[in-house]
Amino acid sequence: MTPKSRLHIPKPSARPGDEPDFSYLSLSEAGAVARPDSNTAARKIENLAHELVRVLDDDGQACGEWAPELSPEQLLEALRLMLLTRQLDDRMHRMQRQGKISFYMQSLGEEAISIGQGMALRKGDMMFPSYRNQGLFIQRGTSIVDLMCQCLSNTRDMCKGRQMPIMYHNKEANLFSVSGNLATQYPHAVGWAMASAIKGEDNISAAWVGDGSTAEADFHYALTFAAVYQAPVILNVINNQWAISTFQGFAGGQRRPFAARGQGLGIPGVRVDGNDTLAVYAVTQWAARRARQGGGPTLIEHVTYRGGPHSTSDDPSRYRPKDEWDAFPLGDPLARLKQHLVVTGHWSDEQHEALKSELKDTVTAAWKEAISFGTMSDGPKLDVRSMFEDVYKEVPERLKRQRRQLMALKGMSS
Amino acid sequence: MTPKSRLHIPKPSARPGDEPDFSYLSLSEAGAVARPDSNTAARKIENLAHELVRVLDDDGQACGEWAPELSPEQLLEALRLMLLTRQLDDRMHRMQRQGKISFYMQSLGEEAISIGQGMALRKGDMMFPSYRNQGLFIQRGTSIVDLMCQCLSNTRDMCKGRQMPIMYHNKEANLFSVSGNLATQYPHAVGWAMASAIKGEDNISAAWVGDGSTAEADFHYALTFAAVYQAPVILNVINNQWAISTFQGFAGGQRRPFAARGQGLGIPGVRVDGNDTLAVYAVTQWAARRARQGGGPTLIEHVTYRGGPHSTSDDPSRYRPKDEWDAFPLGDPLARLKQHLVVTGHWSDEQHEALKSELKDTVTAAWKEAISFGTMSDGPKLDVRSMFEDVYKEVPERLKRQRRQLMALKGMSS
Amino acid sequence: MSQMNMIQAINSAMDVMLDKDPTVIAIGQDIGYFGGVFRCTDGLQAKYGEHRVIDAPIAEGGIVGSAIGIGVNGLRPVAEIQFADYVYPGMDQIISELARLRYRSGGEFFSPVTIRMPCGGGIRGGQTHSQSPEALFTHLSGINTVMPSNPYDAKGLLISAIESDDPVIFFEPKRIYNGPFDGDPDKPAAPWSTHAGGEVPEGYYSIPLGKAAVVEEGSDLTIITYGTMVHVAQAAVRNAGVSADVIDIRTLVPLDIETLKRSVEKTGRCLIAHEASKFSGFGAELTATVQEECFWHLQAPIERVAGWETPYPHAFEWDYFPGQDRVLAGIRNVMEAE
Amino acid sequence: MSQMNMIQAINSAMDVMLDKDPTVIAIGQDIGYFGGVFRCTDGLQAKYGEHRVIDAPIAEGGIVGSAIGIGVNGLRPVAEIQFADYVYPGMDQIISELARLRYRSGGEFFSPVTIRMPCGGGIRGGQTHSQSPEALFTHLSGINTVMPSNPYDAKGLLISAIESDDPVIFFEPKRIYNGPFDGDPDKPAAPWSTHAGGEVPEGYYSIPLGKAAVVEEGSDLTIITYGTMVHVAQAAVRNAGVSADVIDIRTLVPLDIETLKRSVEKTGRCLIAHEASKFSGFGAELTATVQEECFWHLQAPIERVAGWETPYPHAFEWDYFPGQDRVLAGIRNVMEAE
Ligand SMILES: Cc1ncc(C[n+]2csc(CCOP(=O)(O)OP(=O)(O)O)c2C)c(N)n1
Ligand SMILES: Cc1ncc(C[n+]2csc(CCOP(=O)(O)OP(=O)(O)O)c2C)c(N)n1
Ligand SMILES: [Mg+2]
Ligand SMILES: [Mg+2]
Repeated sequence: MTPKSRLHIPKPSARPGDEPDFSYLSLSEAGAVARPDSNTAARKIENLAHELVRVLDDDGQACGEWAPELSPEQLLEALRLMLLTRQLDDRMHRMQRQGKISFYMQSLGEEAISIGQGMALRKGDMMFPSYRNQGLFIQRGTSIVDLMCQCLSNTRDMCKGRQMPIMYHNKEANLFSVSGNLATQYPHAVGWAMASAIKGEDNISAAWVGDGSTAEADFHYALTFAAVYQAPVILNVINNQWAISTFQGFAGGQRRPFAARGQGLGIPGVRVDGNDTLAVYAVTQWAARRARQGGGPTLIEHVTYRGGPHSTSDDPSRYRPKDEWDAFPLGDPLARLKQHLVVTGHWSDEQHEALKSELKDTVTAAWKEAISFGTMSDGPKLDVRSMFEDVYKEVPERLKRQRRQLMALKGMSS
Repeated sequence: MTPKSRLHIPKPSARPGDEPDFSYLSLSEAGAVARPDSNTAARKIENLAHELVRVLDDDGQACGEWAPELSPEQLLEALRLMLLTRQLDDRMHRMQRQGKISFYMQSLGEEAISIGQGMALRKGDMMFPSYRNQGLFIQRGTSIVDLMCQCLSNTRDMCKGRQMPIMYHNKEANLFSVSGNLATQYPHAVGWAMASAIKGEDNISAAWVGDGSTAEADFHYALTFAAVYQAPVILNVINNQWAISTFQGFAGGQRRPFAARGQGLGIPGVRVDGNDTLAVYAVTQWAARRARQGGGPTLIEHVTYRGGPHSTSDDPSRYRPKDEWDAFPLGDPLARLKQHLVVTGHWSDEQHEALKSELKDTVTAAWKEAISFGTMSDGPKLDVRSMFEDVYKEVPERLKRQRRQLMALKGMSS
Repeated sequence: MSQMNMIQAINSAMDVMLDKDPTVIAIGQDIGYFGGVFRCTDGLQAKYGEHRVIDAPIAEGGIVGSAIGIGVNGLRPVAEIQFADYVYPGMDQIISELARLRYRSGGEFFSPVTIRMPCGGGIRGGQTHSQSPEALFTHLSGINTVMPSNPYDAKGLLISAIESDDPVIFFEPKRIYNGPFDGDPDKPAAPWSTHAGGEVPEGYYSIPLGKAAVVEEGSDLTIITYGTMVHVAQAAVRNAGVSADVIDIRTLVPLDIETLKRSVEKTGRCLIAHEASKFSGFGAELTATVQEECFWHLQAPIERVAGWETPYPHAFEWDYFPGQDRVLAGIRNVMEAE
Repeated sequence: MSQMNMIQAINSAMDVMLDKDPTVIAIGQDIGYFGGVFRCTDGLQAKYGEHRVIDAPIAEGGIVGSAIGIGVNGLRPVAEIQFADYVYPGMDQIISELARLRYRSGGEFFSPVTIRMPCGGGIRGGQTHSQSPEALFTHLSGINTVMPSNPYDAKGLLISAIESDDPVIFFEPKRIYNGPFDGDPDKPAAPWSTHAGGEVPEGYYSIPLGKAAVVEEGSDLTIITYGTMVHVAQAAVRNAGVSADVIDIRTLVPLDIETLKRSVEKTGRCLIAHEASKFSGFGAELTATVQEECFWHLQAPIERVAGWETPYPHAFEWDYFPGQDRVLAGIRNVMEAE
């Protein structure tokens, strides 16, 4: 049957052993894309979904209309948070390898998105992150210890041991609970934004999914509801080229940029260099202003690359060239922001190395503190009785009975 | 809370008591839209999703590049089938009103779509109709008696009494089983087309949904799979302006034409005058050729109007002006095709009246024949034992036992 | 007090709650301007505005998913699924998100969504307007499941559901929207005015979730049922002249085991009836629960009277779901078993 | 004969069927070039081509929906859902379409889709990689549901599922992909080579759907179970020194009632065990069935040993689903009841 098949099977540009090939990525020069007013009608700015908003050029200079007004202090803070994210990821990835936690997912190479977007949103804005947005938690001030404790399912785990590592939340900081089911947070964000509009508030919401997840139903539901009710929401697609082993062509990326997905519903799309912190910030600020002004949703595609394996359970050398990230034309977001700060005279290699080792120490100290609240094998343990709580607001009789049964079996008091 | 709400609530242009207002519909002149080659790249023909392909002008003349090569005989056959569809609908609607069948849905005002598209497809092409595509069944030669027997759930019902009226199928004629769950047939059509491509055959498939149904997940799944695998499928949206009581704005129609829904995935969209049999035929033929040549899917939006109530359970006077259809700028598809045949000298009012009364007789005779196979109250009845068949290929022991139980209760032999 | 049918009682519950609590909003297909295909929200948009009684796209997963987000932002959404048969596109949001949000966030997030949907057969609606999928929801931890059998209960239970901070799936047996139905399709439907449950207070009241009602008292056996089948069972009992406890469980989750236990310990015989297919239907859990709790009191096997294990068939619906004859045959089995 | 673990056995079943029947195709996320996240399709795309072992978008409803269409067009699709926890976006296509197509079309259309999915806990996967949703599928008329407990059965049953013209939901308990698991998380996993079920013929063979296996014979009680819990139950029985029939039902639908009946009539006592939550879990149906069929033989209430009624908790999974201790406590209850 195969020989005559006429089915189109998407193929990535390179497989293990091949030369990396990103010629399929259409790029714009930094500064080349015009910045329309944030209340421009969607149909007048369809180009934004196809071009690529970039601010930092190859020399690390900010250029063009999208260059945001960010002070050196703000940029240094962004750099610090991105570095911290990377240090945390590195540490936790290694901790999983050593069997200290059960699972981990790095955001290696994608740090600019969470940090840049976090900085562009207001405290009252609600975020619906995916599992690769740890930077949002860091940017909104969640302590590293708290994040680690969640990964350890220990006595200070905000999830009380109920979720796998990285499924954080932070109620006070307006960060929604991360779900392992892809894209489900998208309609939540739209609903949240609808409620904000109903209440007449000007808080907006934002949600994130990966390129692969755009194929899910919830992506469509969210776009439809956002368009119909003109919900004040920013819908982000992080196109890191891969969804586990399948490249973005299996979600339709061979045909059109993900930023264009909402055009059939009149949702403006902006395609942005996701490794350019300044561009990410600028585009987010633009979309946030649009939403707050009553201009409805914006879909932002962040073009980036998943620098690490999908998760600690994955081995990408089976399906993509080992050196693909090195060849990625948009580089490393951290290196690019650093370069910008260096060339503008606000930073130096020495300072950078010092910051790195400072943050490494921070992370090491945090880990020590975190494990003092318990690890998988040692130290204080979550009380098993808590397993029966929070299923409902009150623990129902049935669950109390089941708790007693378990306690009796374990020879513990209930 | 309401006073300050900033939520956008779509509003139809007219409610009961208001003047009908179709100024929101963007129309093109007949013949105005250029006809690109059917293998033109999708990005070059995005205009087709926004303009309106029309062939018949106000005088009933066919004009422009889209005018198809159809002989007078073919056009007369189309007219006959459309008239037959309308006569059948009228009869069955009345039969429901008289309590002879439990439910019915007319396709009043939408007849050109099923008949025109049916004529443009090949026998080997598979159709996945919605519940308002009775014309496809008629065009493919399903006997009126068979359709009526389905509505009667009688001894000759192709569904063996298992489905509500109008949920037809015709295996031999390549017409899939109609489902009451909206849009589920869309991914089926794509899967069928994928299999056709895998087998190296050049049969294509086609599916139909309403404007309201485009909000369902299956619409998105189908478009995504069709785009990714370039499945040879024609995906039709029948935009009849209403989904029960909600106008097409609640599916996002206020923002962009439904034909544009696939543009973010690179699926070409064509917006066609759904009340213009010639235009519908031409566009379908174009999309079918494209699919057969390996050009992948096309999304066709048929702009039309639901002339009757949603179903026999509905009362549209509660939510839309009674005379809205009269004001619909694209008129009545039957009248328009008739006019074309009259002005081109192939038809006359007298012939038309004669045909009408002939078809009325045909339908009356068919109804007589159909009820001879049983009605809800009289005549032969389906054997209740058949209720337990076709759940699985073989009737399992459990169901045999349940059948025996029922038979014993009814004092019948099993 | 007013005479209300079930539609009016549901409408009244919505009205009371929209009035009482400004955070309550309603969302669903055709519920706004039109007032719902069964008119359960008739007049409410006119009264409370289109920003609180909101017409929705035809996207059940989007309705549930956005309702979750609306609830997280401090409002209290009542979502309508037009028919229970159409809830499945919303299953992932219900199972993976709505039911688990509180648990997975360590109790910090929740969304107090109520999902209303008409269910059940007997209206010639065929397989896509007649299903009884309640069992599927009862297996999910984190949501409650309710199905009233009369206007009074419908209003009181719906108000409790809306007020609850836990999500509730609220099934409305559409066969009895307009009046109780005793299982005989040939008899004209009795109006609710002939039934005590048709007397409904106009204002606010609530019935707690998790309390069954003993609607008929007797000594020979216990009949456990809910929804439309309550009336069929009552009629069967009356016509057969047996003396039975007929228990309307009203809420499937949480289940009022005490009431079931008290009755079966008294009667020693038990019949369970529902419209849905038997295999893995909610009757399975009811049977398992009763045999666990009352084994030593049982004098006969627990009998399940349920829909046959086929998809819902249009032409044969009266033969498909149990009428009085099947309940009676079941009663005979339970009474004669030895 | 070869030594195979369950992954290899499933891979072998796919291989045999792809080879034997040119209409068989596979579709699922990451199953093609990569060979599946659990490697159940490893090497198959290289062998049969990317037009027969097809990587899919992340869209479970699209996978099931397109598979239905593929099946209607004469091919025989085997769809993989990456984890059973992700099947819910495909529920509508499974319930409303796949299960009902043959029935609603008067027997004229059908689609022979097999849907494979890893299920169950014990791999530290948290609530989105550990669920046991099998009960939900057993309530649907028109599909069959299978869950093997060892490589030999997995291959033979999967081949039957693929060959069947009825749709099959095929659950693969991932905890035992690499070896039987006796419920003790602290013990190193035993390899399948130590188990009789690890001996698997390389070529074609099939095991009919609907036949339970008595994996342990005894006289004191009957334990009815499936999947991972078969091994936990066997270990519990051995360690406790009780004499029990341990029945691995293997297919939940159709259920082999005769084998259950024969055993419970012999032993008079019955325990049912599964990982899923108890309330409305498949144990409810098993309990109801056994009490209906064997009431007069029962000397004690049927005991259900199951997961607690909470969402699947990451940290406490070993306390959540039943280990040997809970099976033993259940056995004691059943044996001592009077
Ligand atoms: C509903 C659902 N289906 C499948 C999965 C398994 N899964 C987890 S992550 C993943 C890939 C997601 O890729 P993408 O959306 O591109 O995000 P990325 O991992 O690249 O950030 C898959 C298939 C899941 N978690 N949920
Ligand atoms: C999944 C699902 N949700 C809701 C319904 C109820 N329903 C039946 S028809 C209809 C309106 C459909 O409108 P549209 O798609 O525009 O088709 P039209 O009736 O106008 O042809 C609705 C909401 C359904 N049948 N299936
Ligand atoms: Mg990705
Ligand atoms: Mg419509």
